[in-house]
Amino acid sequence: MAVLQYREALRAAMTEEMERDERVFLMGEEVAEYNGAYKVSEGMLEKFGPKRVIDTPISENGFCGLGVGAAMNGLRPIIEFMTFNFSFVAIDQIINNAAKIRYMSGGQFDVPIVFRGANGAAGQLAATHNTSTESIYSTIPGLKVIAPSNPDDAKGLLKSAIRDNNPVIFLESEVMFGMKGEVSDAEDYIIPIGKARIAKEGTDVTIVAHSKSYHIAMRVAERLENDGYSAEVIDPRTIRPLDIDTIVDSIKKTNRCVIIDESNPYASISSEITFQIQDRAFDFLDAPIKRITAKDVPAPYAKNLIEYYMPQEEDAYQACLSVMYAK
Amino acid sequence: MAVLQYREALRAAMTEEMERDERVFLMGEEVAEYNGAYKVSEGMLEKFGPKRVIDTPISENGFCGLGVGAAMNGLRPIIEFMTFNFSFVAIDQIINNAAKIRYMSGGQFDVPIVFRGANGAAGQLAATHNTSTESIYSTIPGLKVIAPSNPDDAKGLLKSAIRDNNPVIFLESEVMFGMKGEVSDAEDYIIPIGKARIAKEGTDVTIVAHSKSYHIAMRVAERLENDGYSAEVIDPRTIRPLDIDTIVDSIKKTNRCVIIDESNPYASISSEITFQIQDRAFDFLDAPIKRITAKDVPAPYAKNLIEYYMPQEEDAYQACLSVMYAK
Amino acid sequence: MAKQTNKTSTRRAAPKRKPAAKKPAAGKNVEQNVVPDSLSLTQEFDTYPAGKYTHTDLGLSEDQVIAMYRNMLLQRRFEERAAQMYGKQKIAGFLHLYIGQEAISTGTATAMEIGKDSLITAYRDHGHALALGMSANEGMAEMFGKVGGCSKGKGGSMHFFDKENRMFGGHGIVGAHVPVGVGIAFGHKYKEDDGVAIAFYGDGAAGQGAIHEAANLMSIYELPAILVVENNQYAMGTAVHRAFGQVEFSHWAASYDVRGSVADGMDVFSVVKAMQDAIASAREFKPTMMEIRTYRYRGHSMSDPQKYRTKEELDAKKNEDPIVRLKAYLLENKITDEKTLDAIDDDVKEEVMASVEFAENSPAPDLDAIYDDVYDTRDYPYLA
Amino acid sequence: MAKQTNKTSTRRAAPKRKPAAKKPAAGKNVEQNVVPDSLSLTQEFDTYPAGKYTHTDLGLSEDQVIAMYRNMLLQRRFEERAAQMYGKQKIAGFLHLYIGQEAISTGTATAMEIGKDSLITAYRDHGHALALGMSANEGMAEMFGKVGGCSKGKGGSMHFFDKENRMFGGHGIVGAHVPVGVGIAFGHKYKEDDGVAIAFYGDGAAGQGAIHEAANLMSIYELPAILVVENNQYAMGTAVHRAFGQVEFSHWAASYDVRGSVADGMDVFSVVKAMQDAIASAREFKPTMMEIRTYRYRGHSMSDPQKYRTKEELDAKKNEDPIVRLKAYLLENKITDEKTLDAIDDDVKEEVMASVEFAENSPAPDLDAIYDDVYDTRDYPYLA
Ligand SMILES: Cc1ncc(C[n+]2csc(CCOP(=O)(O)OP(=O)(O)O)c2C)c(N)n1
Ligand SMILES: Cc1ncc(C[n+]2csc(CCOP(=O)(O)OP(=O)(O)O)c2C)c(N)n1
Ligand SMILES: [Mg+2]
Ligand SMILES: [Mg+2]
Repeated sequence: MAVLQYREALRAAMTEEMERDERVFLMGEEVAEYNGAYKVSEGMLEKFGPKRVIDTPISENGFCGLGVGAAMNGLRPIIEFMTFNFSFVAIDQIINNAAKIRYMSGGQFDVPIVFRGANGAAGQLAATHNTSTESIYSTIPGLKVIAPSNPDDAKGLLKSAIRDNNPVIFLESEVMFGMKGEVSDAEDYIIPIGKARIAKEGTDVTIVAHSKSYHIAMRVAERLENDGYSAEVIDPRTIRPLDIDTIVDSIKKTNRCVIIDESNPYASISSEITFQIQDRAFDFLDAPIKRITAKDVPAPYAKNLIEYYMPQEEDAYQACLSVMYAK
Repeated sequence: MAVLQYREALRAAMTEEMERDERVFLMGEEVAEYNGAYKVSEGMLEKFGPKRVIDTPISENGFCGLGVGAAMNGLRPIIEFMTFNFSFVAIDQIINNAAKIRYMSGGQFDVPIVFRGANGAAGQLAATHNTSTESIYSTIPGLKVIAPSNPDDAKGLLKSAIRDNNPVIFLESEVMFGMKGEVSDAEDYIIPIGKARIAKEGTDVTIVAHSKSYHIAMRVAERLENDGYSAEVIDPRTIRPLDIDTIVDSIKKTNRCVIIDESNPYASISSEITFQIQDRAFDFLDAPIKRITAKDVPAPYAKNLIEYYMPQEEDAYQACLSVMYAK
Repeated sequence: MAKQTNKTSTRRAAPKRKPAAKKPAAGKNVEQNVVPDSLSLTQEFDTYPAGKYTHTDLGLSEDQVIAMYRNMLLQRRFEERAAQMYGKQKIAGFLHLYIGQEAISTGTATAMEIGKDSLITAYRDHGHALALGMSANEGMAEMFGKVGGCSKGKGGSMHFFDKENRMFGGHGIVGAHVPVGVGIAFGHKYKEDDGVAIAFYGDGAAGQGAIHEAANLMSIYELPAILVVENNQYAMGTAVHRAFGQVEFSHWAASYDVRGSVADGMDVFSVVKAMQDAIASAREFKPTMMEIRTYRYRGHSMSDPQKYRTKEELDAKKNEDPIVRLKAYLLENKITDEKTLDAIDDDVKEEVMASVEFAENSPAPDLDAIYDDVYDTRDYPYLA
Repeated sequence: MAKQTNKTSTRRAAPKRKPAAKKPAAGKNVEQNVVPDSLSLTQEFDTYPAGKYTHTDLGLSEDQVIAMYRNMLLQRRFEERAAQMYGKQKIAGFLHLYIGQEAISTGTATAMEIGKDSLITAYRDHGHALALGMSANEGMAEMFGKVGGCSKGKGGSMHFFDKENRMFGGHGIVGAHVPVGVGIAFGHKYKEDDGVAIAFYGDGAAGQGAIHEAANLMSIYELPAILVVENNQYAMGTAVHRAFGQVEFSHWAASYDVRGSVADGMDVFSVVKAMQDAIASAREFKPTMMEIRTYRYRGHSMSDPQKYRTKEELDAKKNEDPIVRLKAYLLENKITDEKTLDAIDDDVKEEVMASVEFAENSPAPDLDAIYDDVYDTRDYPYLA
């Protein structure tokens, strides 16, 4: 096991896949000469040259469309959004072209493309630069949506995403880029898309959380452990397709669920997971499913407000106690 | 009570508000000289002149941004999307500007703007022209989202939307434009945003459905009536803010809920309504909440497929029976 | 081709370079930064007037010209029949006819190397598909929503795709396919397969920001791409001069430092020549923005009262019908005779009638097919 | 101003008209449709070289020029202090400094009628806000995330809004505020209040489709708008010639048939003159696309290793410092003396120090304020 930063794991995944397959290339703002706004692609220009690591003008709609066309024409583009906040100017290319061309063409055209970059809040960046986009992208059939919470998953899942013949939205985190973790050094390490990870087994309550929120979940589980409660923590890793079976199996054991997600709550992942759980495990639920999310407001700038905006560990802890009727 | 088409009700609402307030204007593709792609604005150019009924080039991002700027500068724009399928090229203006400028400016700037047009499926138009956008827009704090199911609501709610000081997404329906219905001829007829309508009272099961799906709900309720079951039908009318109190009150009476919505299901309105119901009325639920939605695929062209794609009345009927354990 | 007078400035001395292709020329920006005493732009555009070219000028054989005629006629009859089938409710949704614009598709296909070069267009796509070699059967069956359709009935009229002939669709979001076209060109260059990608869009689409981004990208990456605005004078009911400050679309090329040209879409030879030049240029990685002036004889789609134009205007343009024009050329130049042309007419009619029958007989998709082709569901790693 | 040679075509004979402003000119399209034998474009652009204008040329009093100097210095010192406060973690998030570009904000504000004309810009917004009259206190407190901030601490550095002075923000999505600026101009025209709206954006932003759409809209609607690209040579690490086929941004005006001009952002008088002309033109509903050539002395934001440029380049540009230049002008022309300038310097420093103290002392928002200003929650009908 090597210890890698999250960004290094992403870089390793891209590097391995680009070595493996000539058709894979990386394109985005500042990915080449600047080595990536967040240094994810550091050194890749030097390694692969300007044909395969390509800087763009600030034209997200244009270069996302370019990526779709390149994918239709046999390449396997990795398109980096500096952050997913900027994907909204290009969302039509993702929703109407990337996601639908296979279907509209009766299966004639593959669109193997990965849109990747930082998603979610990253501190005092105010309303336009702190958006969690997973609810929006996962509502679109034709897309896969992945959001790894640690370097190992980041590597194994990004490699899978690049090999996938479907368009994949790959949601990273600015805040986690520097996070270190053990990464398998198995040759050609691949994690299947659509499989949740049971991060911690437990019997009293199930906590479902992806990306940054997963780390809150683990801290909450530890606090509960100290209190004598056994929480099961599930990181879905893939948001769409969702591994609902793993979640439902857990609920059947714990009979309770708390979801932590830093998205704005309305019509979000937490809503969907709740629907699916109650649909499949209604009789197993001993308490309403609770969710701890970002506040349902745009992200504010002030330090105290943006901290308050985020899902609170304490709230998640209390929610777990409450679904266990432990207080 | 006058009998008006849905499109006529919309036109009446716009006309009355434009007569009432000089600052209101209508802008969009083909709204003026062509009289509207779907004839919603027929005659309005003649009535109000080219200063207030304005054709645009095909530049949705541009003219939505223009609308936001005009709203910040004291006007009250109504921006027509020929259909909401085309709003994706402009969604950044809606999500990052219209919805957030009030907040980011600490409340200095109002953004009183209505984005309106046809939403949802309209027959054999294939994948890009049949999108239900309410899940995407309603996840954004700062927006209000309205989707009237009949001419009366269309008129009363559009008038409210135009007077609202917040950005409003107003979702109409191509398929319903020609639908006739009684419309109040009360002077200055206003329906408050955020109030659901109990379309039919009942005691055995609650059906929640907005826009076109509401009409399926009413047919299902009738069938159930014939079977001896009493369904309560709630049309939320406003998707955000959602009148969850009215829905929960109903559930407390019926203990069962079926949601019909033609959106793709994942992370949608039906997910959200389910979360909120189980959160607030967990102990009152006697069966899992069921939903009947569009299939979770892009919209196909072929007649039989697009018919199958839509929420099926029969499925909704069966779902009602099943939550009542009536079969 | 772009001549810039920039009297006191050396600003443009910096050669155009691909991003990331070279190390940054540090210091270069500074000297470019001086504001000159005067600044003007002069640019010439290549024009291809109607009536200027004979088939021999273009290196076309007589058989080729006859085949072109047949192809244009096939498009015309195919769409006339489609309109009829729409009336009979065999076809539904949106149906946008290309009638009047056939010289563009046929002229373009004539200049292309089919199977090597690529094409993408908007929803008014039947003509381009048939010109590239899609069968009438596949096209008609698609509009009937049948499994025998080019897109298995999933796409309909707006979404004719034909991978074999490198027809990349048939797209419904105005302007959005143009960056995709530039991406196809990117693919050609990347794969070094000598292919060229041509993206067609309407005059109305030119209002979309996507066009600006696509044009700039093809310029800086020096892609084998051609952006072609089919200026048929209207976007639905909006006459072009109501929508644009600058209606000389070829002039826009100056904003991207690419070739600009204008062809006459009523004369198929003008289109062929313009495309031959643009394709040759694109093969050397010099992209073009081209305007083709044309006219749409029918309404925008099947439900268009067409109050935005007069009958006189329409009639005047019908006098320029590109098919009539080519027919006259064939006869005047004795390339063929009336009898042969009649036979072609019959043949085309028959092909179209047969396509209706094919479409009728082709089965509707199974309901379960609704779930097919949303995703590639083969187990990954998908790579061969 | 746009001279088009269009030898055999009468295509441009159709006057530019506002959409829907007149009845459609039926039949007009037809005659415009002929492809000419040759087609070229010649357009001249107004240039405003550095060193060409004195304050008296521009109608500025000596006091005004001294006030301009003070304002530029205030911006400089305010940002130097902000950078320091960032280091002390009093300010967080993104902090983009305007240092080196102050002549643009001050020159523009000098030419505007503050309170009547409007301005909108991107995230590099401190300079424009201070030039329009926002107090250092409100600016600094905003960056500290305090209730005394211009946006009550909700916006931070990127979102300086000041309704009173018609500063429409401070926007973070590159390019997206430019159509908003055109909409502000639309509002001015609609209300007939004689106001003009100026939208600033960076060279990098010019790559966004939003710019294309905004420019075309302001052209066809004949809006009192000015689009200004502050070309500081870089978008983060991307030198401008790496991102654009056509780096003469004023030339882009030809694609929209609007006025194009170029000013020198290192000379405040060049900016004043360019803006005076553009504003006068805009008041007559003739919009302008302007380039102002400038340079950013600091990194893009606080975490920028700046490997994309050399120290020599930076030093060379620092020799052109617009504040140093104006200071020299003031002394050479004996408008003021060293002593007065020193006093101004002290005064500015004090104002900035006071703003830090103000920001420190201003309270953080209540946590409940997180829910304020998401919606106008007053009961509707909201109308007065
Ligand atoms: C983004 C978007 N906006 C609006 C529409 C609706 N629409 C379909 S075709 C059309 C007119 C396009 O005109 P043009 O580009 O000139 O092409 P033509 O129909 O003349 O071939 C419009 C407005 C759309 N499909 N997509
Ligand atoms: C749509 C979008 N894409 C990318 C970014 C990230 N970003 C912020 S500033 C910037 C560079 C902009 O450069 P320029 O327009 O020249 O302005 P300058 O910073 O030089 O003032 C980029 C890429 C963004 N904020 N928005
Ligand atoms: Mg057209
Ligand atoms: Mg810049």
